[in-house]
Amino acid sequence: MTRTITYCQAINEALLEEMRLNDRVFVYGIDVGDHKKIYGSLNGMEEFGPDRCFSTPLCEDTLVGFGLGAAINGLVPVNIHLRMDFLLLAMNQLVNMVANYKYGSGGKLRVPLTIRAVVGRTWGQSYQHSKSLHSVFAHIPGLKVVMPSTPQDVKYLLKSAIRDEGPVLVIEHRLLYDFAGEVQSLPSIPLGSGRILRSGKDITVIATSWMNVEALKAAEILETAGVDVEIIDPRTIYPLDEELIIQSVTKTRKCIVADLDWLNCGFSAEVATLISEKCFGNLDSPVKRIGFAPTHCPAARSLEDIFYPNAADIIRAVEAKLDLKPMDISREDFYNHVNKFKGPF
Amino acid sequence: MTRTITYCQAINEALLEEMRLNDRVFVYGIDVGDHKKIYGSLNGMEEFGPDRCFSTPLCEDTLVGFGLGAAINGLVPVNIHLRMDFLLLAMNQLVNMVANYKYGSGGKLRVPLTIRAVVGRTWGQSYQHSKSLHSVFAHIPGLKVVMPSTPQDVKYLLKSAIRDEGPVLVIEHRLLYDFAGEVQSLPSIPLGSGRILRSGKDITVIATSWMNVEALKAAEILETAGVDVEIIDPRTIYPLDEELIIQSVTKTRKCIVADLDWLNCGFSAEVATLISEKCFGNLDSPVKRIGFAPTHCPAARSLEDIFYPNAADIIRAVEAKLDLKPMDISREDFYNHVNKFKGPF
Amino acid sequence: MRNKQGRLDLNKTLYRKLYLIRSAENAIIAHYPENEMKTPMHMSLGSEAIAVGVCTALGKQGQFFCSYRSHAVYLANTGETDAFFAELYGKSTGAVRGRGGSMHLSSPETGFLGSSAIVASTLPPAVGAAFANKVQNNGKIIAVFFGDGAVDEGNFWESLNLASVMKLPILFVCEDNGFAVHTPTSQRHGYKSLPRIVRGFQCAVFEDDSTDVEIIFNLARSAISKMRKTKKPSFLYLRYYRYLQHAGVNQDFDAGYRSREKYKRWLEVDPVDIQRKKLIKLGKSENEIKRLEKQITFRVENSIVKAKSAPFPDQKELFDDSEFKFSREE
Amino acid sequence: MRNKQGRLDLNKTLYRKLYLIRSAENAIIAHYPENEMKTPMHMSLGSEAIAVGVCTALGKQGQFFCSYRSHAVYLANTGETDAFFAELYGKSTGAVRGRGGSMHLSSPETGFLGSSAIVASTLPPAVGAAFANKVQNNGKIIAVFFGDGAVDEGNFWESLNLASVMKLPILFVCEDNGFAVHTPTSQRHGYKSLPRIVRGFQCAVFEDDSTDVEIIFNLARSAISKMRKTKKPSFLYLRYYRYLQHAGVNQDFDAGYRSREKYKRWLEVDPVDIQRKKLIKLGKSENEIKRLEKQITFRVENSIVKAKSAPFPDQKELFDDSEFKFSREE
Ligand SMILES: Cc1ncc(C[n+]2csc(CCOP(=O)(O)OP(=O)(O)O)c2C)c(N)n1
Ligand SMILES: Cc1ncc(C[n+]2csc(CCOP(=O)(O)OP(=O)(O)O)c2C)c(N)n1
Ligand SMILES: [Mg+2]
Ligand SMILES: [Mg+2]
Repeated sequence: MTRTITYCQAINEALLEEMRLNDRVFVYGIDVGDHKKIYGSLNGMEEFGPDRCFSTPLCEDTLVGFGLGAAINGLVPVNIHLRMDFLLLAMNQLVNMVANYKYGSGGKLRVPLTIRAVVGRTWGQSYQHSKSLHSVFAHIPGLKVVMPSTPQDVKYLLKSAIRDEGPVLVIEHRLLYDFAGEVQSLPSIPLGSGRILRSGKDITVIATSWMNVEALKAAEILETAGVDVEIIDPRTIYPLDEELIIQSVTKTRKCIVADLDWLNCGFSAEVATLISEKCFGNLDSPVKRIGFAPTHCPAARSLEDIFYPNAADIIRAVEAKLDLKPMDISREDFYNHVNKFKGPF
Repeated sequence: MTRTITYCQAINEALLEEMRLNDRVFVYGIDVGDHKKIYGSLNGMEEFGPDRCFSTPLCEDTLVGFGLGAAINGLVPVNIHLRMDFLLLAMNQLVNMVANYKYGSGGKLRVPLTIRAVVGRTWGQSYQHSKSLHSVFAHIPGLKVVMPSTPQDVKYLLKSAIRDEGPVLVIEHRLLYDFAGEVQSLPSIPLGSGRILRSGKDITVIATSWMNVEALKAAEILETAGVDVEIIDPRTIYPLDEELIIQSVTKTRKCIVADLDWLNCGFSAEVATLISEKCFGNLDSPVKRIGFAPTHCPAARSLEDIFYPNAADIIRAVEAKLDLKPMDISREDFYNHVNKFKGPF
Repeated sequence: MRNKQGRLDLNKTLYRKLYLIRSAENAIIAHYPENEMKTPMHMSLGSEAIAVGVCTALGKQGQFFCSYRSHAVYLANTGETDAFFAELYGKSTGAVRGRGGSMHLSSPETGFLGSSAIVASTLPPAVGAAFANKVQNNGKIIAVFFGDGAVDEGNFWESLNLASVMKLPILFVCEDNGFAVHTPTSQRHGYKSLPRIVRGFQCAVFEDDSTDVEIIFNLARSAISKMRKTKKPSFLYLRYYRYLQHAGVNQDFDAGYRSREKYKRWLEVDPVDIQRKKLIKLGKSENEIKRLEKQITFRVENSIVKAKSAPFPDQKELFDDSEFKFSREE
Repeated sequence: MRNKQGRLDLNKTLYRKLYLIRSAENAIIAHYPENEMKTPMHMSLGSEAIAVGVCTALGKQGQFFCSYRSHAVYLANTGETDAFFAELYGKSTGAVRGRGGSMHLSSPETGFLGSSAIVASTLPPAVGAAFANKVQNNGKIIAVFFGDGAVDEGNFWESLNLASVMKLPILFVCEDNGFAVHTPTSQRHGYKSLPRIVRGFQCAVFEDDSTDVEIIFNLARSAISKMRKTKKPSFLYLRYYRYLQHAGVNQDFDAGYRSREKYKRWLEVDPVDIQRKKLIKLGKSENEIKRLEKQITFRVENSIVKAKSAPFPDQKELFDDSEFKFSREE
């Protein structure tokens, strides 16, 4: 059965379904129990009572550690953070404790802890509300990292995260919340499986999270110039579906990584290294990386527009790789950050 | 003038010299003021009185933020952490605050904050006392990251860090503390300049921190097989001396990155990406990466020995790249972790 | 004791600041729906007496830190609205050149050392800045403003402890509005009385729930003189009522998490209103006050006009002050 | 009230555990200089009555967390020494298969849920584990042991607050030895009395500086029954004297940061000694006690022999339980 629902509804469905299936699943965190229901993603939680969906004090590190303790003692916690940047307060519990707790118990304890964190540009959030950090978490053994870009993916990857025996970070993009898409009923989408978002033969674009929206737009425009772009959404940052990437680039011989993060020592470097190694001798040009500008995220729109990578950047990079003259994109209808989102958050 | 001193003495000299030159410099942190004097690196601090070298409560995040506040208000703080892993408690202040405070003040405030953190295998420290994390810090705009491997470098890079107007992390390796080396009087070693530790023509090994000790040993052994290894010590992880790396690999056409960290989304990926791009078409083979095993650091020696990368790994990687048969290294005198270090820390 | 004229002058100064904040925020309420101030807005309405009382008591020897709810402290400290509105509009003439928006105001030259969108995160730097003042023996005093939500965070306890054990010249100003976003203190605090707990620290505690700016001013003065005498930090615990939603410019009494009745009771002692009435009681004429108010309103309107017509930051500024160069990508 | 035989049995049990810990640690002191236990050792000498009193009081309904100073809690909970020593020797037969060493003992099957080398870091999971118990209504009670240094950290205050506001079945056990490494509480705590402060939380506080294990046992029992009645967490604040250096197996009274005199005074009430004397007073014969001690000593020696001869973990185990596969590199 296929239905069209929003990304936010998909999150909501995943939670409701898992919580009905397993009464050990509970949801908690700052602002989790209030009437805003985390942008609506927690609608209908009343069904489960206040022990299974509740607001907490503001204490990120302790909240993540709390999830660890509940997880090893029989429950299945889902801890929500309205901004990825707040997880920087919780790095101690996440990295020093959660990531290795199973290992440190001699394999005797399981840590089925899911952490939902929201990322993404809205408006003028500036440098303390704009980090992605998936590269940082992927660097740490023991943590799985998921970054879904469609309702279908977020629904089933969140379900997989909740069912996983280990800690999983699910990174949701705020602007995707209102995006609608078709959702099929599936048995599951396993963590670690990527997806060909668009098949093409001329060049591969590997995009994360929101960058898939930008990549699709770029591909649509480039198609009018006769360029056939293949877009790969890895969906999980760690573990990574390396085969899918290698196959695509082996076919197209050209690759752009469009990551929603800084480049230096980031996920884009890992993907570029993978491709440089596995497609050695089969590349027409080095892998090109696109990501956050290497600076702090500004509030002003004029700067935000060039801090965040977008479809135009992808188009220009594709043209450069294919030795094409720059198209006229001045009349294209790009995603309009100026008018789509209304504040305050 | 050239003298032979230990890495620990070099740190001590750097601090004493800078504190004599500038009475705004002070040193603080957990255990900083006690009789152990941070493995002796704070000998002689009595000279400056208790306001300029003192122990604090245990509160890493607040201590880093404390340094930020002191720095913007006229002082030059040096904050010490006996283990890098403890900085995971301070990621909030480091990444959400320190890294961007100058930017957020419209450029009006300076943050001359130095953070010294110790990394490295000693014995059986296990998974909570073994992380390096330079890859994580280098990923964050606004932080400079230094990883000196010799007395000469640690002395002058620490001095440069203290004099720098922005935040700098100086990452010291515990096992290097007792290593002696020649130290020349220099005006300075600028942050961002790497060094050719050993010139060679057959292959480039780019090594960080302790991995330079392993790389030198490997080169010495490989020399007996007629292999001439060039070793590059970048010394600063960010900003990176890209030119030096590119020149070397352009010459040798083969490269191994030996990093004291996990590989995934790490510094080794960044270096490999840099080389794959800048030396595109000039490489005989893809860049090979060596680093921590992708798991948690174990306590038992039998596992520690294979968790940490070493000279033998480098030798094997060089042989593979040069299509050589494996040498017999069974009688080589490698750095002996078993007998050199005595605990408890 | 201040003489009559002195008291009148003081109260006039206090009122001017209160009114500046109120009219600046009323202007924000009026213009925010135009969607040109693209920045998450956390309004100060209801709390003005705290920022004004404390900032005025500290005066030029004061240095200030606060949270994302930064308007009142910024305006009480700087008294200016040009760079303020320019920042809200994300313009290059803004207080921090359009980089920060409402949550990240800063004005180091007047002693406002920064605000932050991370709850409790300015407490540690405030303690460090106080240490720098102590070491440099410059007589300056730090005041750090934070909410009842910040008190939940480890940074609060660590900072309180560090300042207490180091005996630093810092004034902790807890602005308790009973909520962190929509969650009441009763659901977040595992204790009945924060002041009682803080009194266990080597730190003098002063508490009040007055909206009378003069009372807060005097309380802050007591706290400061206590601090100078005992060489210990002081802690001001002040209650107020947040008039609007947590973020944004609207009321939200229909959301169900708090009642309009309570709001109405607090509104009866609105800090701007009662200070105005006091001025009249102290002998200021209605006309004089109106003149003052008009001046301020005019200044605010003028700042908005200027902010609207100011240029956005030039794209060349993207990398300014980032301490980060990534040559390959430029 | 326990009858005479009951009291004797209890005290014998308590003594057996105390003696087990003491003799295991004495064996560590004897063997550590051989440099075969390559793990940073944080000894429990002087504190044994706390672990034994609390663990025994909680019994099978107890679940435990502690710090890197983990020997006493591990031994009091598990009563076993084979996996203990094997772990110290880094062997595959160790409690956590040689992965953790002295700072990372764990024995989930007996309720010892973990220790950690990061100060204060087991407090948050302890609170979460208590929540799980409450929700599952299984009658289990968490006890989390931590030092006076852990109290400096934000994790402590956040955890205390969270447990208090959520009314969780958890016993906080603060073992105050006056030092974090070599830094005394006076240089770290911005207050005179921690219990006074904790009393401000919705949490019952019990304090003592006895080294009499029976007293601690009874205190813990009171704390638990209070907890069951009030549905609030309890806080045990207990003082003890650390006999040896912070880490390592030697004394360090010559280092200058604390005096041998104080040590001597505490040694007069050494928990193992006084419990032994009590047993005799209660009617146990010297011979009986000696027999018991001999059994334990023998068991310890035997465990060491087994540990020494056990194999190191096979290198194939490197990736076990890491939840991490990095296929390219394998
Ligand atoms: C570390 C962190 N956690 C969560 C948030 C999200 N958040 C923003 S404001 C706020 C409530 C803070 O309440 P309080 O300190 O009482 O300040 P108030 O808004 O009432 O002035 C929260 C939870 C944040 N900004 N930072
Ligand atoms: C977060 C963190 N900071 C610093 C350290 C280094 N360190 C190890 S033990 C210790 C002292 C802890 O003192 P306390 O909590 O009183 O425990 P005790 O050792 O006295 O049992 C310190 C600072 C650490 N392990 N973790
Ligand atoms: Mg509040
Ligand atoms: Mg202690």
